[in-house]
Amino acid sequence: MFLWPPLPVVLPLFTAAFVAAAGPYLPRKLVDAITLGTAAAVMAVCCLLTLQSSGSAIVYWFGAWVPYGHFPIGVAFVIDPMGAGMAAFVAFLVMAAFTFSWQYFDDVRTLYHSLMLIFLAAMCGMCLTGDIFNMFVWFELMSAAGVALCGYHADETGPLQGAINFSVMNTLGAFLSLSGVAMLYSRTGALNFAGIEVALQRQEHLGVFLPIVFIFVIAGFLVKSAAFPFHFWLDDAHAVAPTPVCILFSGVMVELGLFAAARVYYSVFAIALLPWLPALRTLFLAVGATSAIVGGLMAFGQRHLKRLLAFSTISHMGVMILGFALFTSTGLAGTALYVLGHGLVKGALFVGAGILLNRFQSVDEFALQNVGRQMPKTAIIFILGAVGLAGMPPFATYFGEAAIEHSGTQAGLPWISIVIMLSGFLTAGAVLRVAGRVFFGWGEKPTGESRAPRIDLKREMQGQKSKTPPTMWLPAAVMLIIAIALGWFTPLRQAILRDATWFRNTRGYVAAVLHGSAGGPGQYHVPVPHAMPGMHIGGVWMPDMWREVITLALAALLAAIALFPYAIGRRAGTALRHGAALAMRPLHAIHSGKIGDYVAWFTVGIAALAGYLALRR
Amino acid sequence: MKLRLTLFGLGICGLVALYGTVIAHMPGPGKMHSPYSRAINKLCVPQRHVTDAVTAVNFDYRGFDTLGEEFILFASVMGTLVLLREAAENKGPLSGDSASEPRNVRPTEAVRVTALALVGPTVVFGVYVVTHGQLTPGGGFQGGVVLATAPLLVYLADDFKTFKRITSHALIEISEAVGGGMYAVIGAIALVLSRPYMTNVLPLAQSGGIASGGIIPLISIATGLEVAAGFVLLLYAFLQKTLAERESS
Amino acid sequence: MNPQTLLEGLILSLVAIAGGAVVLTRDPLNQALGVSFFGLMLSAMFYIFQAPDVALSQMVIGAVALPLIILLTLARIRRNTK
Amino acid sequence: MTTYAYVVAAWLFAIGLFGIVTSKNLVHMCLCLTVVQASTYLLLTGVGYRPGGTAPIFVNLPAGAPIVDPVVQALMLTDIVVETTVVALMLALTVQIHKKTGNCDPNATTALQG
Repeated sequence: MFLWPPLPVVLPLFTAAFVAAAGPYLPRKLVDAITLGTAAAVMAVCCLLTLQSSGSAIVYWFGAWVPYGHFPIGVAFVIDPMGAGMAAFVAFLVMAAFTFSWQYFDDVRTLYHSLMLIFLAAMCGMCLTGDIFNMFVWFELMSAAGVALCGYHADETGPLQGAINFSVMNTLGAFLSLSGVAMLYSRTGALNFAGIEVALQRQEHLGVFLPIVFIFVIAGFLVKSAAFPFHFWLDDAHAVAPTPVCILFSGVMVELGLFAAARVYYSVFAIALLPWLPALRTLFLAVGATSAIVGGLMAFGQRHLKRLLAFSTISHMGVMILGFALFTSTGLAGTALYVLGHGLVKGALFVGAGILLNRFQSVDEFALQNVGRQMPKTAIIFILGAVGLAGMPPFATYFGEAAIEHSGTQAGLPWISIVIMLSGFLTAGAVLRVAGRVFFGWGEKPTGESRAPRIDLKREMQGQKSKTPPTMWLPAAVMLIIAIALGWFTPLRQAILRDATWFRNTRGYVAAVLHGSAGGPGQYHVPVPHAMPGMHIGGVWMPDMWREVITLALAALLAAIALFPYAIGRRAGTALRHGAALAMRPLHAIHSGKIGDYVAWFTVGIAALAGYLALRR
Repeated sequence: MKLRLTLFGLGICGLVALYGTVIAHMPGPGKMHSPYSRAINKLCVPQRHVTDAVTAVNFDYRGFDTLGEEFILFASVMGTLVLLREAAENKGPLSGDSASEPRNVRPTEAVRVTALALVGPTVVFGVYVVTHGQLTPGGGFQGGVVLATAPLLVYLADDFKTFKRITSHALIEISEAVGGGMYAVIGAIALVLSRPYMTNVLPLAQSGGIASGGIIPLISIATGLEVAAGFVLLLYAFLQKTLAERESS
Repeated sequence: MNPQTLLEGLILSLVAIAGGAVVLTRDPLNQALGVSFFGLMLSAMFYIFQAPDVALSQMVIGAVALPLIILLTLARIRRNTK
Repeated sequence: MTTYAYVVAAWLFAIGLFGIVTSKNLVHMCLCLTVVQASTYLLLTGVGYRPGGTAPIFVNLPAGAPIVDPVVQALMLTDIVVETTVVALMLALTVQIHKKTGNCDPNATTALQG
């Protein structure tokens, strides 16, 4: 009990320091093995913690600083199954990235391994912490390691502007978050989530202080979660970051932003902000829907493969934000399932892009036309990935979507289903279009009018390979298989629903933290969960499947039209292309790649969110 | 650009208004209500035999935060090394453009002597600050940065051979990692005794003495090592090319 | 008004002015000097507001290490330009 | 004076953001970021300050004297480390960008457009 909780953070940090010191004197194979082993150990510990904490949260006071008269004076990890499960997922994706990079990087020194391990530790810390300043520390550590990894043997020799944009946006967000923490502290004098919650209950005359401070506190997390209009840095960072790092960026780092916002909301603000709940719902629904649609449209408008996938992440983040914005257990459980499914599918797709990059030194859709005829495995990765993004039933994404849609319909918001369909339609269409062009050689050659981003790639990888080594495609295969298996595993879905219910239980959380014993389990009561709606498919019954089938069919149609615009007639095709280009122009214009614009958007976005809450009650 | 400024103008007006609203709701002077600070001020001398409460919070009560902070420094230093090393490798350390560089002005004898004379006191002061954090203002972090300026003084004194020798890259890198790793290990001592991580299990000694505070001075030293090495590496990374050129001239 | 309050007001004003100057100085070299001054003011501010630990940190960082790193950066950039 | 400290914090935040938005040089931009960061110092200082209080060093303190908050000071120490390292990392990126593109203008047309 005293051993396990700190390990997911401390073990990778220690190994990172060890590898940094001893790495240059050890054979590369050994370093690979040590780091992979560490990630595996972290995953094992997190799985153990998930099991141990289901039923009663583990409250772990570092330095044995148990609350002093029910007031927390130390730093605590408050481990619930949702957080520990997320940490286990993080560790799994890190393992996948390590396996992939085994033969992806060659001459690299061991600093890469150290940075990845630090990144892992920071993400685990975010998942497990129960202290707002501690969360800020892990957030900053995650950003520092992320930026360093982003600029590490950058995939493009072009500007590293993406890494700067990443760094500036995240740092600004973090500063606003820290300001928010200071403001909260002035009223409550506490830093522990539960401590703040209790102190807020005692405060009077808070007025509009609380909703504004809430937005300030989560500003950093909103930036991290790439919610519109704070998402601009994400696609820039993905365009330059090395592929194994992209797996983590898209697969978990962005999702952790939303996780942190949800954690802060449910363990600190939920009860105090109750009068603002309708306004909050409207706000986050708007943000989620906009992200989903803008991300989808931009994804379809890309020819740079990694940026395409990055925009698709923004779109799917929109879906996850919708799930959170419902403020229901079912919606949150759907989001959690969707995080798992999306992370795995997106990770597999990035592996696919990495394989293409490794073999052909390019991620430009047109440059890659028809090169993939002899690559059936990679083709399967892409096509299955598109199916997963569209949310088709075998994949865990389907079950996440189904829960979110169900909860939305119950809340009288049926349009959520349409937004989710649109997101799947656009992103799956984009991936299918790429697959058609690269692996089947379909589609007309580009004409001069099309946007042509400068793409020149450095040879960071082990020269040109005539054959893709299994360590590269195997992670993708495993991720896709797990993405399918997770969906079918009914106990997991039930467990996630139960965990989401507890995650939202503010009073239970506070009681567990402040009245539990040192390191011992805090008792709380979990309301008996209802079965996850639309999801018990012990037989073959799948209620809402038609939506996903239609989405996928439309996506295929969209890809076909994009590949063969003139099939519907020369003039109609030309008109369509020009029309689409014209409609997309403003969207392309705002994604300018210039940090000044992004900061202006950040300012307006925060002012709009907090201002709306301040004016509404 | 015009659109950007319009957007920003709108946003910043809103943001400042909101910020102002929050300030108006923050408690005024003397009305601050912080049970946290009251508890720490009351507890830190009796519980930890430490006279500097900030150090007690930093390295004990909230020592886990500081572990994360150490690694923020660690990660940033490594990131900087990666970025700048590559820039140096691309051209090779001694590429032709160094010849066209104007020769750096040699420091006068007075500067050299002063700089060298300051090295000793700087090291002493740095070590003092690192080891007395639990008693007086200072600690591993502040002292570490002071220590990091010692090699810089050697550099200013134009003594490159010594500078290169004392800043042997591998050695410094190892010290940095050892500093970071040591912090993690000191925290883990408690795990062996089946107490929670970072528990201060060492004897606390008399308040006001240098050994007071149990693991606090140890952590402070680990931090000092890491910070000093980290900052030397940072400076080294930025100086790298200049160094190579100076050496060749 | 007692002298402590006066001192506090004065140093806060100086911090505000120095911060503005850092932003409005567009030449990076001058700006490095500005940052050094700004760091010094912040350090003094911490000292006056009874935070000697933070003041010491800010002194070694803001007034020494940071300007040094900036100057070295500028030197490297200038070298590359040639 | 705490309220004045908050006002200065708001000013630094706003002027720092303004500097970043209008910046024409990445080095300048990094330094504006430090100004934004300084606003968090002021906020924390103000929050932790007690009028007439003394520093939390318990040597020869008169009993019952008001003592400023040591917790926020510890937070500020962390904050300062974060600032320096992040700025160093960004300056390293700037050097690299300059090396590859020949300028440090954040408004230069980049491959990241669209």
